[in-house]
Amino acid sequence: MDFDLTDEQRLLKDSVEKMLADAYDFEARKRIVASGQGFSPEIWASFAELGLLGLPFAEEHGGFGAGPVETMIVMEAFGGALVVEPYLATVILGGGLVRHAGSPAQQSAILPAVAAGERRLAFAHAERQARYDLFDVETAARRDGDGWTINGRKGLVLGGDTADTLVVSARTAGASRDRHGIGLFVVDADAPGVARRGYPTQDGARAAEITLENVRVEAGAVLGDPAGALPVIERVVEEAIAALCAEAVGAMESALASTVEYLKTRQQFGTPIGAFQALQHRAADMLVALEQARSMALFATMMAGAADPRERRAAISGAKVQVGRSARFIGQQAIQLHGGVGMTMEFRIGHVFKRLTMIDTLFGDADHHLALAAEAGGLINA
Amino acid sequence: MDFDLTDEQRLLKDSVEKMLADAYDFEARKRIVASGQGFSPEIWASFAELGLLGLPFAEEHGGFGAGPVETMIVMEAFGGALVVEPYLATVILGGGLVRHAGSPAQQSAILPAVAAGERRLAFAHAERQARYDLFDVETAARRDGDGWTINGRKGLVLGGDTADTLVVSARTAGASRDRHGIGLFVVDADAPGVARRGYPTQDGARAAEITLENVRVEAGAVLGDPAGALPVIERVVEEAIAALCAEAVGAMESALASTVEYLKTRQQFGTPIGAFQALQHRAADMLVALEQARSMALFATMMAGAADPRERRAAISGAKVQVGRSARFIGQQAIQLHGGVGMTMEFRIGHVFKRLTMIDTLFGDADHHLALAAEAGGLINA
Amino acid sequence: MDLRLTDEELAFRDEVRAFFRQALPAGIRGRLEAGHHPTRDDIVTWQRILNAEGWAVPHWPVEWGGTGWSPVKQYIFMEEMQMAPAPQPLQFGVSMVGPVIYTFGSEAQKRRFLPRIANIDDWWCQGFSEPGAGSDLASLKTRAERQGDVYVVNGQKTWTTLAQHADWIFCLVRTDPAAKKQMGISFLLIDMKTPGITVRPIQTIDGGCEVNEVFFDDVRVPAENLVGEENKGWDYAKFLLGNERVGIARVGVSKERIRRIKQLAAIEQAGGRPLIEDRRFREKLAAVEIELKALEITQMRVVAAEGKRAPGKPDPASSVLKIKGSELQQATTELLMDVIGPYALPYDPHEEGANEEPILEDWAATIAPSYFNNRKVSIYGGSNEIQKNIIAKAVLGL
Amino acid sequence: MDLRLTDEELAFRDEVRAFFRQALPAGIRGRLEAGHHPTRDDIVTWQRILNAEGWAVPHWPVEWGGTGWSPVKQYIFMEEMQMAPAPQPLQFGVSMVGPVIYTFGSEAQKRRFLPRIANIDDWWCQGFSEPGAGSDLASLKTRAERQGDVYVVNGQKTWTTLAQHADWIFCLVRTDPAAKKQMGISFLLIDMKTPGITVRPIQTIDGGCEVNEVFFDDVRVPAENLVGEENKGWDYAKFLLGNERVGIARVGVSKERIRRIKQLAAIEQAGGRPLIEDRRFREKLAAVEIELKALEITQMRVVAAEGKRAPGKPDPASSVLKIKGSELQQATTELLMDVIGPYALPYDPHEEGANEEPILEDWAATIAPSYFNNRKVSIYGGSNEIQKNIIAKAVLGL
Repeated sequence: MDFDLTDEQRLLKDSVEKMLADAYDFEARKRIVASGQGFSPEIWASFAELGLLGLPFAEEHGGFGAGPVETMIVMEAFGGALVVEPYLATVILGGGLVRHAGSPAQQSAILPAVAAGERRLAFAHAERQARYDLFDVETAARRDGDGWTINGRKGLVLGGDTADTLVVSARTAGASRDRHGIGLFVVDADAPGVARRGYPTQDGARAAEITLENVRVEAGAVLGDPAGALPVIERVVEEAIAALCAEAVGAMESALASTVEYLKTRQQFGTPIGAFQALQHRAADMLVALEQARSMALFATMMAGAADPRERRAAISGAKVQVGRSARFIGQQAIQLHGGVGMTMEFRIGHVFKRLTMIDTLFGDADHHLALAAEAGGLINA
Repeated sequence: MDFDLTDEQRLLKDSVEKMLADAYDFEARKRIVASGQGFSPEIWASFAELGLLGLPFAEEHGGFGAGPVETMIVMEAFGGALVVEPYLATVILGGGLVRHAGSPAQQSAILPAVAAGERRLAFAHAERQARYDLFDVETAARRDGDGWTINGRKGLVLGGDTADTLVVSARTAGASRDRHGIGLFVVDADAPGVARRGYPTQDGARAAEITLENVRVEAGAVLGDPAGALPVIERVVEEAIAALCAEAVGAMESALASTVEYLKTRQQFGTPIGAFQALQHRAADMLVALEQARSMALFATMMAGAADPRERRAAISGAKVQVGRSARFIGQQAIQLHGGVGMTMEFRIGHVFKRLTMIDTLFGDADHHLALAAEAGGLINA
Repeated sequence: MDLRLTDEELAFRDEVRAFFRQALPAGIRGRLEAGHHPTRDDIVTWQRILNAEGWAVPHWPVEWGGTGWSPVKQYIFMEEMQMAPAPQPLQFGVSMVGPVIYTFGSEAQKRRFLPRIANIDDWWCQGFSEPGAGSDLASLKTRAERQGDVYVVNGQKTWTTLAQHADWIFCLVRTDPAAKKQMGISFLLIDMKTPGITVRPIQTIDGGCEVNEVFFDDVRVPAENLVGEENKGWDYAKFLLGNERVGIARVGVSKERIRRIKQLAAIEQAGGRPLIEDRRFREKLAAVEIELKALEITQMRVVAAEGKRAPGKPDPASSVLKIKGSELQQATTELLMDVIGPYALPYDPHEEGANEEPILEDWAATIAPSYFNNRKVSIYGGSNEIQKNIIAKAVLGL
Repeated sequence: MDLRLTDEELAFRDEVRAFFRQALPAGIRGRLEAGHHPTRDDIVTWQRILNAEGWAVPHWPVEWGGTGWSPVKQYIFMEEMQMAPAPQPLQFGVSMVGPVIYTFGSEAQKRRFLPRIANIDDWWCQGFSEPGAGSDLASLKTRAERQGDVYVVNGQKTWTTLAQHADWIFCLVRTDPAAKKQMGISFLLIDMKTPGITVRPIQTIDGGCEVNEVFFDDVRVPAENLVGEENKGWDYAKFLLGNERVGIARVGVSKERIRRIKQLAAIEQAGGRPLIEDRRFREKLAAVEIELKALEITQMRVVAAEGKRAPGKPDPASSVLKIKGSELQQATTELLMDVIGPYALPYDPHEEGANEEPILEDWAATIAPSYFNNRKVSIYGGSNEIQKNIIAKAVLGL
C-alpha cells in the first residue's frame, strides 16, 4: 500500500499543472470556447509536446507506455483547469479502442499521428434510444464485397465535429440490444455519406450528431472481431470512467477552493460570510464529499485494469456513483454559497458546476451505476 | 377548504390534553411502563369516562359516532404524551374490525363493553414471514361442524397480552399469499388452545406472540365473509395508519419542543448552544419536516374514508412515507442535539425517539409505502 | 375541518380552468409546456387578456381592480394559472410596487400608476440588491440627494430581473447617509428613460439574460416620485417583501412539471422500455410527489389562516414554503435531468430563425438550462439560509 | 502509487487472520456476531490471549510491549480484529492512558502501570466529561487540592464508559482555580477503590448500562499519581484525544456488519422471497457499501501518511474519518432495521438464565437496541458538529 507518486509522476503532474497555469486561465478558456472549435490548436500542440497525447501508447507508437495513474494525474489537472479540449475523445476513447482492439498495422497507422497531435479521434457509439446501455446499438454494418457499408445515426459524439477519424460501432449481427454482434469500424470523418452536425455542449466543449448513410469502408477498417467488440468497448468505457472520475476530482477541488475563497472575502452583515457556522459546516460537508470522491477515483484508477470482471465493474460503477453524488452535492452547494454571482457566466464557478453536472451524465449517471454496482454484488465482500 | 376545528372538536382536544397533562407526565408514564401491564387501569377508566373508548362507535353502542378528525385529535394528544395504553389496538383495530365487518348482533355484544372500558381487544394478524404484506396469512381455519378450528402463529399483536378478546385472521381458502380466502374470527383470549407470550416493546408498550392450537370457535365468531375479509382488513389498517400518523405528529411536536428548550438552556463555551447557527438551522429543518408531516397526517385523515381505492391507497401510503421520513429525521436530530442526555433512559427525549422509530415499522415502513404509492401512480394527477 | 374545496370553490376552479383553457393563446401555452421562459410579449399579451376579464390584480383593493376573492379563491386562481401553464403576471408590478403604492402612495401616484400596472402599460423592475448588499439588504449604498424639486441618484443596483424591458424601476435609495442602516432609506419610483441610467445585462449559466446591472449617474428624479415619507423606505420594503412570499412555494409550477415528467418518461426509453416503467425512477418520482402534496397542504393551511392576519404581516411559516418550495422546484428539474439522461449534453439555444436544424426536441433542449437556472430559487428572495435564520428566530425563538 | 497491499502485507494479514480464527473463543465470536456487546470477561479473556501472543499493544514502544509494526500493518491488524469479530481492546487503557503514561509519566508510573494495562490486570476508565463540560471540555470543575502528599478531589464526572468494572480512572481535574480554562488542569490517576468514590450507572435508551456518573467526595489521591507536571494536564489530554481518533472510523466494524446484513437479508422474507433479491434493498445496501469502500480508502490514505507526522499530532483529515465513520456505523444499523422490518418491535433483552423462551432469534433481538445505541457515535469523542468546526477552521481556514 503506497499513495506516493514516483519522481516521474510528480514531474508529469508539475509540468501539466504549470502549462495550464500559464496558458489556461479562465480568460483563455473563454476564448477557446468562443472560438466554436472546441479546442485551441496551440494548446493541443502543447499537449503533444508534453507527451500527453501519446501518454498511454506504446513507445513504438510515439507514446510513453504510461499507466492509469499517469492518466489520472493529467485528468485531475484538466478538471481543475476546466480543459475543454477533446483529450478524452482522442486519447482515452479513440486511442484506447485502437490500442486495445487494433492490429499492429492499424495501431501504427493511427496512433503515432495522434501522439504527434496531427490527428484527432472520436468514438461514435451512443444512439438516442440506448440511454446508458453500451450494448444497445442499431446502426448496422452490412458486408459489402470485401468491405462493409454502414447505415445509422450516432449521437453525443464527443469531439465529433472536428475529429479527423471516427471509430464507429455498428451491428453486424443480432438484434438491437444483443450483447453479441457489435463491431468497430475506423471511418474517415470526411468519407462520403458521413454527415456531421456539430454543436456546443452545456459545459463549453463540442460534440456532434452523426448520420451515416451508405458509408463504405474497406475490410481493413474493422478493429478486431467484427461481431465481438462489446468487451473492448466496455473496457475502454471503464477506462474513460476512471479518467472522468479523476477529472471530476480536479473540478471539485477547484469548486471547493473557490467557495472557501469566496466565504473568506464576501462581506455581509459586517463580516465575512465564512464566519457563519452554517456555511462553515456546509464547506466541511463539501470537503468530506470531496475526500470520499478522491478515494473512489483512486480506486477506479487502480481497478480499471483488474482481472476479475465482476470486481472491476463493481469498482468502476461504485466510483461513478460516489463521484456523481459528490459532484452533485459540491456543485450545487458551490453555487448556493456563491449566491447570485454563482449564477452568472462571468464567474468561473458556474462553469465548474456545469462540467460536474455533465460528467455525471457521461457513460451512466449515479443511479445507473448504482444499479450496476448492486447487480455486481456490491463492494464489500461478504 | 377549512382547517378550523368545530367547537365540539376543540372541546375534545382540550379535555384530552388536560387529562393527560394532569395524569400522564413522564413520571406517571414510567410507572405505567414499569408495571409490566402495558396500561394503567385508572387511565383506561379516564379514557372511558371522556368517551374516547367509544369515540368512533355508533351511539347505540355507547359511542359518539365521531369521525377521523376526532381520532386524529386524540391520537395527536396521545403522541405528545407518549401514551402506551392499547388504544390503537382496542378502539381503532379491534373496534374498527367489529364496526366495519361485524353483524349488528356482534357489534352489540362487543362494542358497548369496549366503550365502557370493560373489554380490551387486539388484532392478531401479522405473521413472521409476512413482513408488511397484509394478505400473507398462513394461519388456517378449518370448518369443523358448525364452527371452525384455528391453527397457527400470530405475532406482534399490539396489546395482545392483556386483551380480553382477539380478532384473529385466518385462511379459509387459497394459498398463503392469495388475496382471497382470508377470514376474521372473534376468539376469547382465554379460549383453550390459545397460548400467549406477552412482552414489552421497544417503545414501552406491550405486545404478544400468540399460538393457536386447535382453537375451536362457533359459527357466530366469524366477522363478515369468512373468505373475503382482506378489504376490511385493509380499510381498518388504513385507518390505523392515519391514526399513527397523527400520533407521530404529536410525538414530533414534543421532540421539537424539547429540543428547542434544550438548545435554549444548555450552556457550552459560555453561551446557550442555541446561539450556534448550525444548530439553529438543524432545528429549522426539524420544523420544516414536522410541518410537512402534519400536512400529510391531515391528508391521511381526510382520505382514510375516500371512495376511490387507488386515491385512498396513494394518500395513506404517501402519508406514511412522509411521516416515516420526518419522524426518522426529527427523532435522530433530537437525540443528536440533546447530546449525551438524549441517550439516557432518564431523559424523556429518548423515549420519544424510540416511539417514532417504532411507528415507522408499524404497518409498513417508509420504503414499503413508497413502493405502494409509486404503484398507485403517485399523488399528483398528471 | 375539511381539506376538500367547497362546492362553491370547486365551481370557481372549474370556471377559472375553463377560461384559461379557452383564453390562453396556444403559442404561449406551447412554449411554456416545452419549458421555455415566457417572452416579454407573452407576459404582456396574457396580462391584458386577464385585465379585460377583470382578473388582472385579484388581490388588490376592489376600487383599484381587485376581485374581492377569498384567500382560498386567490390561491386556486394562482394554482390554475401555474398549471395551465400560463405566464405568471409580472410580480414587480402587480405584487410588489402595486401594493406599496396603494398602501403608502399618494392619491396622484395611485391614479397615475395603478391602472397602468394592471394593464402592464408600464413594465416595472425592482432596484433593491446591490453588489455589496445581498442578504444584508440594509447595507445598500445608492445615494439620492434632494436638490430642490428633484432627487439626484447615484449608485448601482444589481440582479435586476428583466430590467432590459423595463419602463420603470422602484428603488431603495439612501437619503440620509448619517442615519444608521435601516434608517435613512427611501422608496423612489424612477422612469427608466431618465438620462444617466445604464442597463448592463448579466448572462446566467443557463445561457439566458434575465438579470441586469443598473447604473445611476446623476439621475434626476422628480420629488413627487417619492413614495410615502422620506427615510421610511425600509418599512415599505419590509411590507413588500412580506407580500412577495405569497405564492413563493410555486406549487402549481412544480405540479405542472410533474405532469411533464410523467408524459416524457412515458416516451423516453431506459433498458429497452419506457423510463416510467422503471421502478427506481417511479419511486424517486413518487417521493417528490409526496413532498409536493405535503407542501400543497402546508400552503393551503397558510392560505386558510391568511384572512386572520394583519395585511403585510406574513406568516412566519411562509419561510417553510420558501424552503420546501424551492427544494421541490429544484427536485423536479433534477427529475427532468433523469428523464433526458445523456441527452442533457447538447447546448441548443434554438434561436428562432436559425439556419440549422435543432439537435433535440424542443422540450429536451430546455432541460439542462432549466436545471441550471433553477439553482437560483434557493438563493433569491431571501436565500434558504436566511429563511432558516428566520424560522430559528421568529418561530422557534432561538 | 498502489492501493493494493504488498506481498509482505498480504502475508501479514493472512497470519493475523489465521491466528484470530484459531485463537478467538467461539462463544465470544458468536455473541459478537449476533450483535451483542462483549462482556467484561470477553474483553479480559481476549486481551490476555493477545498479550500471550505479544500482540496486546502493537502501537506502543517496543520496550513496553509494542510490535514495531508499520502503520499499515497496525491498520491491517485492527481491521482484521474488527472483522473477526473480536472484542476491541479496552481503549481507555491501551489507547488512552497507556500512551500518556509512556510519553509523559514517571519511570515509576511506567513500570507500575504499563504491563498491567497490556494484560488488562487493571481495568481503566476515563474521567474527562462533566455535566457542564461536554463539547466544551475545558470548562470542567472537578477540583483537586494539594494537601501535603495527597490531592483531595471533589466533583463529578459523567459518561464514564464501563466505570462499573473499573479498577482505575484517569481524570482531568482543576488544580489552579484562579487560572483560565485550559490552564490549571492536571492529569491524575485515581484508584477506584479509594474511599469517597461513588459510581452511579446511567441506563441508555437501548436498555444497556455502559456509562456512569462518578462522584468524588474528599477523595485522597497520592501526589505520586500526578502525571507529568501540575497544571499541564490539558496538553496531555490533547495528546490523548489525538490518539483517540486512530481507528475512529471503525471501518472493520461496519464491514463486519455489512457481512451480517447480507447473510440475514438472504434469510428474511419480503414479498415472498428473500429480501436480498429486492432491488431497492440491494441498491440501498450497495450505496452504503460504496461509501464504506471510499471511507476505507480515505482511512488508508491517512494511515499511509501517518509515518510522516509527529506523534500526537493527528491529521486534521481524521475529522473526516470520524464524521463519515459514524454516519456509516449508523447507516449499517439502519440497514439492519430494514432487514428485520416489523420484528424490530419486541424488547427482548434476553438475560441468561431467564425462564421464558426468547421471542426472537438472538441476532434479531439486538437489532433495534443496536440502532438506538449507535446514535451515540455521532455524539461522543467530539460530536460531528465539533468535527465540522475543526474541518472549517483547521483544514479550510475559515
